[in-house]
Amino acid sequence: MLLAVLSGFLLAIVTPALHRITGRYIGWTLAILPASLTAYFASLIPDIQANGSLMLEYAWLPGLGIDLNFLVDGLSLVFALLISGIGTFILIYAGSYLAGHNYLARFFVIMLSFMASMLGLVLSDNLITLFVFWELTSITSYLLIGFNHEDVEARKCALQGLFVTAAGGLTLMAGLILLAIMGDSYSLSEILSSDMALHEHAFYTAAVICILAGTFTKSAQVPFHFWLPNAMAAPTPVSAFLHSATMVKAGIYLMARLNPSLGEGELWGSALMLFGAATMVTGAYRAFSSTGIKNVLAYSTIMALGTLTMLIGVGTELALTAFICFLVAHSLYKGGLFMIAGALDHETGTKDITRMGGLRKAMPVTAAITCLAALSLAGLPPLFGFIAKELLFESLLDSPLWSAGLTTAAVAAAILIVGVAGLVAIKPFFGQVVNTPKSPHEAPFGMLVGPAVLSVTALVFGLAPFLPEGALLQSAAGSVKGVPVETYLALWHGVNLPLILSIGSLLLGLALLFRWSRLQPALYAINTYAARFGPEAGYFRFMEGITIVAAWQTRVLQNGVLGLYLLLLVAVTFGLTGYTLLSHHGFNLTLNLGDSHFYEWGIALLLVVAAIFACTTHSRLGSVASMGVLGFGVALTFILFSAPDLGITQLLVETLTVILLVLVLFKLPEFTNLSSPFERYRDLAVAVFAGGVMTLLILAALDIQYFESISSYYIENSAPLAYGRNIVNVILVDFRALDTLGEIFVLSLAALGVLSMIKLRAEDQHKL
Amino acid sequence: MKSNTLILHTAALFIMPLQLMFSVFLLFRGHDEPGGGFIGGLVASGAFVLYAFAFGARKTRSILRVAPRDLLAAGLLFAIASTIPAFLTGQPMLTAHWWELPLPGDNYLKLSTPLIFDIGVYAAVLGTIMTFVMNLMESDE
Amino acid sequence: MESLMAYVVGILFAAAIYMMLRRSIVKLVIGLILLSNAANLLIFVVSGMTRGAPPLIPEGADAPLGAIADPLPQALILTAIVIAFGVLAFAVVLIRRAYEVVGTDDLDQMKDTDT
Amino acid sequence: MIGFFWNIMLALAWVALSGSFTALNFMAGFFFAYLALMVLQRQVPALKGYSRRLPRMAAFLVYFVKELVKANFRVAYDVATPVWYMKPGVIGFELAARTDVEITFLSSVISLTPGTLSLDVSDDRKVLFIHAMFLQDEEQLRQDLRELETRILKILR
Amino acid sequence: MNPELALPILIPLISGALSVALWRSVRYQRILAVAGTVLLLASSIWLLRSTVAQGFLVMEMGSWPAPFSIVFVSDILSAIMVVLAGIIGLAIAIYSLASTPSGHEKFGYYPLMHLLLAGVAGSFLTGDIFNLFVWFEVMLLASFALLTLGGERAQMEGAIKYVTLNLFSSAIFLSAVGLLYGTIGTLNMADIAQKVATLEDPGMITVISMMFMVSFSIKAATFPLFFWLPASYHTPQVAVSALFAGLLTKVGVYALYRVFTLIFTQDVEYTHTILLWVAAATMLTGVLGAAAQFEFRRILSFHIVSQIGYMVLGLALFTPLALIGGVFYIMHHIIVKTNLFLVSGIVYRLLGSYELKDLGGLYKERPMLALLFLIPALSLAGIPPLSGFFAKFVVIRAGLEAEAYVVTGIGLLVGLLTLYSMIKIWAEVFWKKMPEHVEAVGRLRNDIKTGHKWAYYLPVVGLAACTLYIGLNGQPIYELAEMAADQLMNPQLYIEAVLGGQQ
Amino acid sequence: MIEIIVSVLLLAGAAFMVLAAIGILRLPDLPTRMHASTKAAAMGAMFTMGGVAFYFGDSVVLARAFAIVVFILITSPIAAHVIGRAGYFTGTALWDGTVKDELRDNYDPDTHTLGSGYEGSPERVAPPPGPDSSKD
Amino acid sequence: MIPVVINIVYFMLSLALLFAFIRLTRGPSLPDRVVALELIASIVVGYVGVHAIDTGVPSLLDVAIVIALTAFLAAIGFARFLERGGQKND
Ligand code: NA
Ligand code: NA
Repeated sequence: MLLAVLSGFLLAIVTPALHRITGRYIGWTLAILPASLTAYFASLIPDIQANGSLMLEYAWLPGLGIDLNFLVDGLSLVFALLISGIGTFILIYAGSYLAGHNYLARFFVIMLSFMASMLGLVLSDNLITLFVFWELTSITSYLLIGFNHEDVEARKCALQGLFVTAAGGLTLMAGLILLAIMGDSYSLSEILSSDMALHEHAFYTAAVICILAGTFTKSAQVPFHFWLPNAMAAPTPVSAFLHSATMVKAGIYLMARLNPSLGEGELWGSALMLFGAATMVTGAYRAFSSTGIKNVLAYSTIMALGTLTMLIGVGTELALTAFICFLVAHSLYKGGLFMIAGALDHETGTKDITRMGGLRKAMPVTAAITCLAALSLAGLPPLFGFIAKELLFESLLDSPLWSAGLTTAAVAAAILIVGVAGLVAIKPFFGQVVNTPKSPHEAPFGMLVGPAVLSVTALVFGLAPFLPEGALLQSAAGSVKGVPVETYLALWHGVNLPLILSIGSLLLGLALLFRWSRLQPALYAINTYAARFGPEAGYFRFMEGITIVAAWQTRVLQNGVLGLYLLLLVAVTFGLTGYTLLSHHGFNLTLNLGDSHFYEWGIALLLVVAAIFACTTHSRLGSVASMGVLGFGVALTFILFSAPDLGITQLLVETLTVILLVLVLFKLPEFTNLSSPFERYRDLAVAVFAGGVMTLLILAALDIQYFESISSYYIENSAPLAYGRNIVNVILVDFRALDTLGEIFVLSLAALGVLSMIKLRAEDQHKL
Repeated sequence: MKSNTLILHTAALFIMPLQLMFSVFLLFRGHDEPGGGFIGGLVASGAFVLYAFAFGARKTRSILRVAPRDLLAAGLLFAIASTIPAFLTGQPMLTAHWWELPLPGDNYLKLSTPLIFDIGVYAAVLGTIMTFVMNLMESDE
Repeated sequence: MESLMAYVVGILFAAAIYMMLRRSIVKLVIGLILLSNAANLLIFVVSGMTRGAPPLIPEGADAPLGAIADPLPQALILTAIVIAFGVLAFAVVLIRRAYEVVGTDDLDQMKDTDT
Repeated sequence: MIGFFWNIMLALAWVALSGSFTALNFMAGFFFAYLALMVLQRQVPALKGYSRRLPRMAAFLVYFVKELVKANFRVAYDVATPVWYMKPGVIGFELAARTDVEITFLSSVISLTPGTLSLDVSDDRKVLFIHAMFLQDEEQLRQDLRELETRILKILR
Repeated sequence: MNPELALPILIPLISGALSVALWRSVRYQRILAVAGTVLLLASSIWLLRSTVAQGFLVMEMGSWPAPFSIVFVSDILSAIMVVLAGIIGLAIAIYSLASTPSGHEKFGYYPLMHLLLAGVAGSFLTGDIFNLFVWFEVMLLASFALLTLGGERAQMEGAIKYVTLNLFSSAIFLSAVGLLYGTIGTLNMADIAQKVATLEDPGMITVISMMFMVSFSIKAATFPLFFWLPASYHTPQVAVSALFAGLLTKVGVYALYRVFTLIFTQDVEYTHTILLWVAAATMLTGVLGAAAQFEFRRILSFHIVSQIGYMVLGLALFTPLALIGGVFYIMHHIIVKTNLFLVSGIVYRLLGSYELKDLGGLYKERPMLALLFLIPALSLAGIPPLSGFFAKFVVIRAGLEAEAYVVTGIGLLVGLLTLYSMIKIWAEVFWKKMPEHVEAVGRLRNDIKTGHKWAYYLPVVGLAACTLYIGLNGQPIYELAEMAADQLMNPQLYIEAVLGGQQ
Repeated sequence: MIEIIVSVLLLAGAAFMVLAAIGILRLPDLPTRMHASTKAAAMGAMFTMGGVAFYFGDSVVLARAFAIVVFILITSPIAAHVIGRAGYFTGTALWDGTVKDELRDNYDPDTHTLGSGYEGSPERVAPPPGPDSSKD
Repeated sequence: MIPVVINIVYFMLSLALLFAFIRLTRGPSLPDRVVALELIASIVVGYVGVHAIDTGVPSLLDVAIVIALTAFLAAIGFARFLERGGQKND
């Protein structure tokens, strides 16, 4: 199983090499993998029928509770089969569609990676592993949407898709972690099988919101749906595979997967129903009002995704059965339709259905397959789509909550979708022949085999619903419900309310279709108006907002003015320290006059006036000389308080400092007063505050001597053990010689820096 | 303005060796009395700075013989070398080793790794400051 | 004396910071010198100031005769002084080169690299 | 000769500084002094025969200290009293001293003596320009300076 | 005696000093650059192995007993950090062979590089608070010199800010050490920790801890103290940027980790809450800063700031899991960020600019380079299964467990914005068509000389491999982080290891 | 006795220092200030060191005190010379009461040459100090 | 007697220090400041000497030696600044 999941990645790695060997047969060659995977997954069906589920365990990151365990049950197997099955045809199709393309190998690398990720996603038992694959699908999707990357629009669309799904992905991560904390495990099977009442947990609401944010973005639910039509910038095989059949269903998968655990809370069901219904209607409406064939299909996908979400939300046995059927039906017809759309594009050179017509003569096989798929889309017998739609109506009528509203919405969507199906199947192929940019021929075999097989499968499933039902659908529905489910799939249920609704919607849909051309301007106007206030506008406003906030923040914070940086730094340093001193220790302003000699006062005074003079003088060298005086003052302090070594060092360093300053200064301009009086007073206030805090700190520290200094050790052992009588020097070269070692390296580094700064001039350099 | 040389030149020739000698004195005495490698190195730099002020950077380079940078490197290597004996005997880094070399009479020359270390410090400090000063001066000339 | 020096050190810090906040690079350097002096004195002050008892052991003795000043902070300060000197030398040359390259000593003119 | 002289002097200084008056220490001092001079060897002009000048040197020292104290009091008086008694000015003093060492030594001693300050030597080294504080009697000053120069040259030549 | 404890500083110190001695021979310096860093890496791995085996290694310098000597202490965290320094050092050394302008090589590039590594390794290994200051300074001065090497205008302007703000930080650090010594009377960190732990009223210690926090936070470039970083990191030649990006701020982070787990744990409620908000603000301001940039290295520089926030977050949450996350994050980030800078250098070499508007077309022309960018870029953005994901994941989980929702939420948002930035670079540099004026100049034809190609690509490939390895086989890394965090949560172990018999 | 000598020497030393300081504060121009400061300070240091030497009465201290005095005597005139001439040549204003300035006439600020006024004359202007001319 | 004298001397030296510093601040030209700085160095020598007596620590004299040997370098540096065209009022 691990191999099954990873094989896609492995194959991806060798694809470029393979491409060189197989040339134009690369699509067919690569398709062997998903084909065999399909067979492999199909071979698991008996096992699932017998045991309900199957667990295959592989270790990965046990420390974090992350493993590569794979959970195979009805639900995951349905998805796995869809992925590998449709994947097989997509690869074949892409081999033809992109034949001769410069980056065909790169395309297949990403495609295979995507397929593997998708398999990993639906098969993972571990929440985190699932998330890993989830994100991989987002990234591969990004790379595929932007496949025509030299086109600005493609890049923008790719970014939009990625940004929306990644945003959702991050909340999903939080949600999954919360779920894991609630369920005390990262293992789906453990969480699903535990009898903990998750909906009573404090994290429940947060977890549901986070997870749904993730699934809604991925599965293009309103209000996050806008990225999906834009994702049609991708080559058609990608749209067919990722953006209709598989990736967008990842969110659906996850909702279905978690339904048994999270479905008990009220929030879950109502959120899914509400957003699902809204998505369904919006998708259907937008599909009907679009002109680009891929947009039509994309919006109808959104409609389907909404429907699926809504069905999970309804959550009855019937609804979940409908869910599974609709899922399978949709994948079969939508994958096929997309491939057709690509073929049309490929042959005619346009995507706009208003610019096609009468193609049935040039492309008869294509036309036939399209009709078959469109019938399924419209939910007409004898295709599997019909069964799904009947179940949909039935389950909504049966819904414990908001039955009427949901049914009305579903019927409205169904009406529009009939129109959409007509648009797709009738508009291009029938009626007058319209001149297209390319003169159309029948699409190559590689591009037709997929749609054909998928449509025929839909037909077979429609005629013999017990085939998929017995094999998988029942157990899949059980997986979603959390308990075994009894299903009764049939093409003919007798005349009942769902059938009446179906017929009604069919008729109304046909009526709409025939008025489509006349409705188009009005629809267009509505869409344009909605675009200004819709969620997509929100997305653009958000992105713009980030840029504006970022620029503003950078202007304010990273303003380039060193003085302001320092000001903030000083304010933070001493504000924080001062506040902590106040709150954690308190302070007292003591000044003990008695313990100082008058001449020590004199030196203190000298230090102070030298410092102040250095700051206030307008003469640079006066300032430097004053620093010299300060140095003498500091040295005197050292000397008077028993630190001769320090005194000497200070004196020498002071002298050398003055020399260095003087050496440098005459290349520099004289002091000028650059700052305004306000700035000076502001800086003065901050500086005085900082100095005050320092004084308070020192005074506080002077009162405290928690422990004796460790120095007595040095004093005692300096002569007997280290053979030196100048204890300071012994510390420097023996007790703490490492400090000194570091220090001479500091000096050397300063020297090297100075050397290069002076000797290596930018203008002399050999530039790259 | 006019730059005089005579008096400063001559004085520098007398004062500089005095300072140099004093710096060596401070270096060797540092373990027992105020002084040591740093202070010694700083005084020695003072000596060469004086020389450089009197005679210019080029002549100072010629009496230094080695580039200040090489002096620096030598100092660093010296200081590091003083850690080697400890390594050879399997002791922690910078463990001091003392040797007494007998000299004529009743005298011993006390040699130790801390002394070697301090010599390294001396050379490194001298090298550093000469690098500063020489380069700054040369960039003016 | 320590409490007196606490005020002195505070004033030195204030002076240092005030100078560093000026726009002229030369004043910045003066500020840096003041800052390192202030920090060194701070260590000296908070670890206790002792009069007339340098940490030296008389010749022939194994230990000082009476109480002596704490040698450890002195060693630390010595290290800090020398480091500060190296840093300062670097900083001084840096501002000189910056002035040569940029052509002004006004720090507010040196903000091309940020935005 | 002057090299050797300095070498000995430096070695003695070493001994004095270290306070350890042993032969070994002297040798060490000699050695280090030698090293110190080694760096300078190319720059130091050779001088010879310093030994016979020692008595003169002692005499000079006495003379110098006397002048020093005398002049100091003169300056001190003027500084301490409110009214300026001084008549400062710059004079050119024609040098008899020729060599670098002579001129430098003379100018230093002049500078050390209160009331006179060597400013510079003319480019042809014939004249030493001196800032004097008390030019009430310039001739007397020139004579004093001449005597000082003579005494110095006697030591150095 | 464990010589491996001293080798990580001795090797670069010796290499540095020898490189100065070999000033005139760039050839020998180049050989030494690689040899020295290879040895450094080897010794650091040796150190890590010994440390894992023994828990702690302690060396009392000069054989004087702790706390009187300076001790070098290696716990898992320090050993990990040293290994990372070794890895980055080697990568940079190799890369430098190709990328360093010859003028820089002649004026001390290699010695500076070695000594920077010495400073970094010393900072990681020392167990003495003042000695830490010294190594900080070694590192700082080396970085000053590297930053100004070349002397371009931008370098000078950036360096003035970098130098000033870092010197201020040093002064605060030094003052804090002084105050700590004045009150506790010792410099050995274990000794300080042990003594602080016995205090009944440690209010003053908390006050002092604020100074350490500020000082280290400046080095670590957290909000609101990070200005020096974006002002300067994009100015030197790229290998230097990469070296800085990988190691310098992490030394600050390491220091924060060290003192705020070992010493200043007396008022976690106060200190670590401050750190928490610092972390949040750092993440956010950093990433927003990046969003406003359109220059390759500036974007990366701001992201350093942002990522530092995550690392500090790990410390601030102060739970075992959070520390694991933090340590994991540090490891991941050092490798990834260095690599991104190295990639930017190759891009610069190929197209002659760091400005996004002047770049483009590299996905078409250099697909392998594109992949080599994508790996660290996506890892930085926390995309699984790369190293950054696990790092972020652990931190986020720790945040949620600690119920720090706002900060965790910010962490997630920042992840998204990081992705946005990386994608911005990707789209502009790789996907976008090469701008016409660039094509006209024919920069790409000015390709990397074949002789140098390996030196450019080897480090990038190696670091990308590390990223992939950590992502795909994170267990050993996780275990290391777990051991490190375990030690950090139990300072008593550290104290006993250092002070041993004197307890 | 020693105490008295020490006290006198110290006080004298300090007095010279104060004198130097008053001088430098009061005197009207740079050269006159230097007259006060350089010499008086050197004297002050000499007396103080004399006091120190007497106080400790130790050969080592004596040697050091002597060394200090010698070093000051060597270095301070050099500093004075260098600063004095630098001050003069950069045009520091002389006191109004200055009676003459023979240097100004001989200095050419354009070529920076300092003549002697005896350029045409034979080598020596001043008589050489022959053995006979000495009076002592 | 000596302690009293020492205190008087301290007082006088402090006074001298003060005067010298006033000159340093007043200038007006750079050489004036340098001369003041030189004087301060000499006063420090005096301080050191007196303090050595005050505390009985002759080792302090080493500080004075260093000042005597090196303090004048600053003056030479300043002079060089002026020689190379630095402004005396700067
Ligand atoms: Na205290
Ligand atoms: Na970084």
